[in-house]
Amino acid sequence: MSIEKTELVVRTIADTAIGNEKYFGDLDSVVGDGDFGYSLARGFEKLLEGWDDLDRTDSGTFLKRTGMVIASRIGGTSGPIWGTAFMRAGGAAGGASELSTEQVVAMLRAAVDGIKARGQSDVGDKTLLDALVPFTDSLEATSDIHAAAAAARKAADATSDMVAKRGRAAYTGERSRGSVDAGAMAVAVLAERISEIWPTQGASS
Amino acid sequence: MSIEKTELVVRTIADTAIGNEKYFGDLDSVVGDGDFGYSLARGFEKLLEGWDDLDRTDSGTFLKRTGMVIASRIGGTSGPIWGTAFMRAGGAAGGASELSTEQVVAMLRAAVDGIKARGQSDVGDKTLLDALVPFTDSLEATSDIHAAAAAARKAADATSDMVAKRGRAAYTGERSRGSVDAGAMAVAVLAERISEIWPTQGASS
Amino acid sequence: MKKFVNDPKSFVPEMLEGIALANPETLKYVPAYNLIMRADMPNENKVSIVQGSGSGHEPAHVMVVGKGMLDAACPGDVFAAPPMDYVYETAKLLNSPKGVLLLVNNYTGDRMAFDMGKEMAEADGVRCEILTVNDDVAVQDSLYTVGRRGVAGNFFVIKAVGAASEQGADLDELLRIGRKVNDVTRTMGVALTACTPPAKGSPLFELGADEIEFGVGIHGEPGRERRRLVAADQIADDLLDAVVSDLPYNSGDRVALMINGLGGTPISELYILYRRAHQRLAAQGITVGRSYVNEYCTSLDMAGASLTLVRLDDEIETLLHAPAESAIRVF
Amino acid sequence: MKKFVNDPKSFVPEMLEGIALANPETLKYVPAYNLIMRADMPNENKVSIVQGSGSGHEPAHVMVVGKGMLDAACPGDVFAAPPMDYVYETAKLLNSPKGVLLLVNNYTGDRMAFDMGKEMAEADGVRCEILTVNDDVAVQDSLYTVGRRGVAGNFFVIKAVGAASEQGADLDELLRIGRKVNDVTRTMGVALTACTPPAKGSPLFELGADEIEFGVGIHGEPGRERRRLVAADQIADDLLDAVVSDLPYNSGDRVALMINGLGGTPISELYILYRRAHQRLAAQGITVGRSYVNEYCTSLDMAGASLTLVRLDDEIETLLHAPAESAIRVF
Ligand SMILES: Nc1ncnc2c1ncn2[C@@H]1O[C@H](COP(=O)(O)OP(=O)(O)O)[C@@H](O)[C@H]1O
Ligand SMILES: Nc1ncnc2c1ncn2[C@@H]1O[C@H](COP(=O)(O)OP(=O)(O)O)[C@@H](O)[C@H]1O
Ligand SMILES: [Mg+2]
Ligand SMILES: [Mg+2]
Ligand SMILES: [Mg+2]
Ligand SMILES: [Mg+2]
Repeated sequence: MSIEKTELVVRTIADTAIGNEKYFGDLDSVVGDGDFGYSLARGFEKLLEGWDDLDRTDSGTFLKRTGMVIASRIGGTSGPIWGTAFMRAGGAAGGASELSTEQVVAMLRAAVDGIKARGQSDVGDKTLLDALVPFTDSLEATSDIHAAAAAARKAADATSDMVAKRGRAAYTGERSRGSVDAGAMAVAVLAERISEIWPTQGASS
Repeated sequence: MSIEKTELVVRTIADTAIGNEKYFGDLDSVVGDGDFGYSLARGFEKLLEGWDDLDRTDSGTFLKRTGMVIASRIGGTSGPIWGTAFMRAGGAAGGASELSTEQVVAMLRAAVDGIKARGQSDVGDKTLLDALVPFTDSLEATSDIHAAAAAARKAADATSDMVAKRGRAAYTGERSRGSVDAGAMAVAVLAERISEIWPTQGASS
Repeated sequence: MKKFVNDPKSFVPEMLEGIALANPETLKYVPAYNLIMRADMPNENKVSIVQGSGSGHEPAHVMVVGKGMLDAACPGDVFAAPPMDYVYETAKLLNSPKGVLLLVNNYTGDRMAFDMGKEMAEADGVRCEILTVNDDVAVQDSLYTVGRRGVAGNFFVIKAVGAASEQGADLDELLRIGRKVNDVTRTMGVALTACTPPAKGSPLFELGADEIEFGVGIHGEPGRERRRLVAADQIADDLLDAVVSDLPYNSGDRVALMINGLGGTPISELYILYRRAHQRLAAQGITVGRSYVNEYCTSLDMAGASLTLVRLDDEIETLLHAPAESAIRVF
Repeated sequence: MKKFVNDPKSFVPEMLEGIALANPETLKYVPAYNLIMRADMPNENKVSIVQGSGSGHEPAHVMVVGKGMLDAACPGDVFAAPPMDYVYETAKLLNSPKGVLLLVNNYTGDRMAFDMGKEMAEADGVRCEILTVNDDVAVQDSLYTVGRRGVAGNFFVIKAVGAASEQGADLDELLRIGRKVNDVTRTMGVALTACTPPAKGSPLFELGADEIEFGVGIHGEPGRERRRLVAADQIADDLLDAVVSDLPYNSGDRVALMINGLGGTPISELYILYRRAHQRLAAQGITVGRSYVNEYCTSLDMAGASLTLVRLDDEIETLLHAPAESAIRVF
């Protein structure tokens, strides 16, 4: 993955988050407080405002800067969580100019670990981790972004059967069962969008 | 009309006002503030609470006491207006033990004059006067309570075409057209109820 | 109806009992006349200041009984002027050698109750004067009504006469001050939703999802007209224009600006209106000398707001600045 | 959505600008960080007290910035904890040799933002301590959540540490006092209607015409359970029982009792609840030493209320009695 490709992926995430503001917010309003879509959209808008000035030395630096903007500018739970994820992924990328699929998987693992540490959460808590980890596992196993996106979608759908153990939804205990987690579904939607733009830009890193 | 009959008429008015609380209130909420039914019902409830202790020396005294309870216990516009009407009617009755139709008409005229003075209002202002005056006129002309009640009903219905010039509805100017006046309709309903009980209690005074 | 209510008939007395329980040292409650009064009144060196009016406008007026404000309030039922008996008994209980000032919002029912109550109290030797408040510009002067309605601006009249009476002003002086404040005070309101009187149990009127009632009365009386819901700044402008042009207020004037919530509107939204009104007044050369953003005179749970201006001079501003206490407090 | 709002994205900044315009002498507004601060702070002889939290809970917290209360508030968007940047910059701006006390309502987002902001400020040499408020008994303690939520009870923590800091208390002393007040404070809320966040434009959840959400969160989070709408006295009893049994409060205790409106409920109804709660406490041998009936911590336009008890001792009661000022004022 080149710096251009990294840029494109981040840009796609930003555009998709902004485009899905209402959908993500509605998901968060079932057992949450309905601001997830708004927080994400406003944060990524801020990222795009300073887009041209982001340090593009290499993919790692670019992702770290992205994470810092997000962490410092998005409010709610999502700012620290998503910011940490981007910063950790950037850190794992190091100074490499081209990233192999193995490296991308390692970056995703770093992001996951960062989220776990920041959120004191784990797989099974009904959070975005429950889509991000299956996505990463599948990417590692298949090296196929489409398969990975499908795994994320399946896992996100499956959060509907879970009881929330972290985040605002956790306050509702058993009542959180029956609806998907907003963060997990966002990961699935973003993964799908990334998989859609992927082949048209060349299949390999 | 004997003191027993006067008592029965007042009692009928009280029961009917209490029974029509919601209807009268709904009428008042179209261009008023919706409390007319409540005010009337609570006031007549208070009257019934002290019912047995009201001075029954003669019809005049009984009506004056009724008016005083109403004036001092009903809030809103209706307390002073209805209280004044009963007090003036009682005053016009004097100490007579039997009241002729002529005397009843004179009592109603006194009530009307009292309302006009207290409310600085007149026929045509879209108030209860627009039913009470036609009722009185008809009673005078026909000596027939049924005809008088019908006249009151017709006149009350006709207030729908009028623009309010007194009371809370007057603030709305032209917008008060298209709905009947709550006070006028209450007079019509009361007149009808009185006409219904009338024959069963003996047709003459 | 979704309300915290037991029996609608006991709505007012239960509220009054709550006020009394929450303020045991400063207030006294006389259930027979819906009367909330200062525990330290009457005082023979001070004119007693009393207001009646219907209930449903809280904190007006039962919650502004306190030092420097009202000495007593004897409200009627929800949206109904008090019976004259309440006025009469209240005037007697608050009787002071310096007299009793009866503040009346300008509605037919209130005026009749206070006129009759005053006559009866005077017959018993109580010296009373009536001061009528009529600040609502929504009602264009007309031959037909009793004239403009008394709405949120009554707060300023109360504050001014309350402060002056603490300083020893006599009844005539209070009448002068109260009339003067009333004369330079104007209000205009707007409803986003209808209120639901407890006894009725359903909304008093119907407003479409994108309709507002411009010029609504505090009893839910229809206003000047139905309009489409527009942005907050536009609503603030419309309210302000109606008020500014009425007195009129002119460039160079110094004013008090009140944004009053009608009961269902959160204070965050009131500040959105305040911001615009303040900025627009500044652009017209009118200086806001004192600001008021809160609920002062509500219409039960109605979502909406009113905007009030008071033209200040040194005398009025000093009286508005004077200390005061009441049951509606934060700390 | 029937609200006074222009662009939902500017809802919070416009509100903050309104607050600043209405309080030009006492408050300063720093738009870049949604920051409302006392114009006379920082002060090197006083610990600075700061609270963040999401917006939509007004008057909490931006309207309780003032002498004896908060020195600054840096809210996030509606219902969203502030970004860590706001915390960081606010801590730097309020830096005092005596330190900065950061009050945090106990939610994941708020805790993360304040933890990160504190770390960054400390790296710049600002001495900071975090005090977490968690008074909501609706959330049964659990392994899964960050524990009980911080709701209306935060008013008492602010009031106590605000008063103590005016009297010169140092950071450690404020931590002790704040924790002590938090430890004896419990709250339970109930919603009659859902709130409508401006950016969402529709109610956050659906409640049937005869349903209430018992134990609702101030962000509209579902509570313990849906119940049928019952009489006000029954609701007051249920709220009180949940609160009293939690600490528990016992016969012989002296308490502060707060009935807090959630935004859409008029103050008249709050007093109906207050009456019952006061009477029932008295019947249980618990004395109300101080009462609070108003809006303190709202959830936008939600109709509903919460009930808070604070167990008083001489120290706490003296601090609650101390004078304080803020933007939410009547006079
Ligand atoms: N402790 C946590 N660890 C990881 N992810 C979390 C945690 N808490 C919440 N989330 C994720 O964040 C989403 C909600 O984000 P957001 O609406 O910004 O938070 P809030 O409004 O509760 O502060 C949830 O759907 C979940 O996926
Ligand atoms: N000035 C007046 N003179 C005579 N009748 C009046 C006057 N004003 C109002 N009314 C009558 O009173 C009725 C309203 O009574 P009520 O609801 O008690 O008054 P409000 O709520 O306006 O104080 C009207 O329908 C009308 O018939
Ligand atoms: Mg959320
Ligand atoms: Mg009426
Ligand atoms: Mg009325
Ligand atoms: Mg949130």
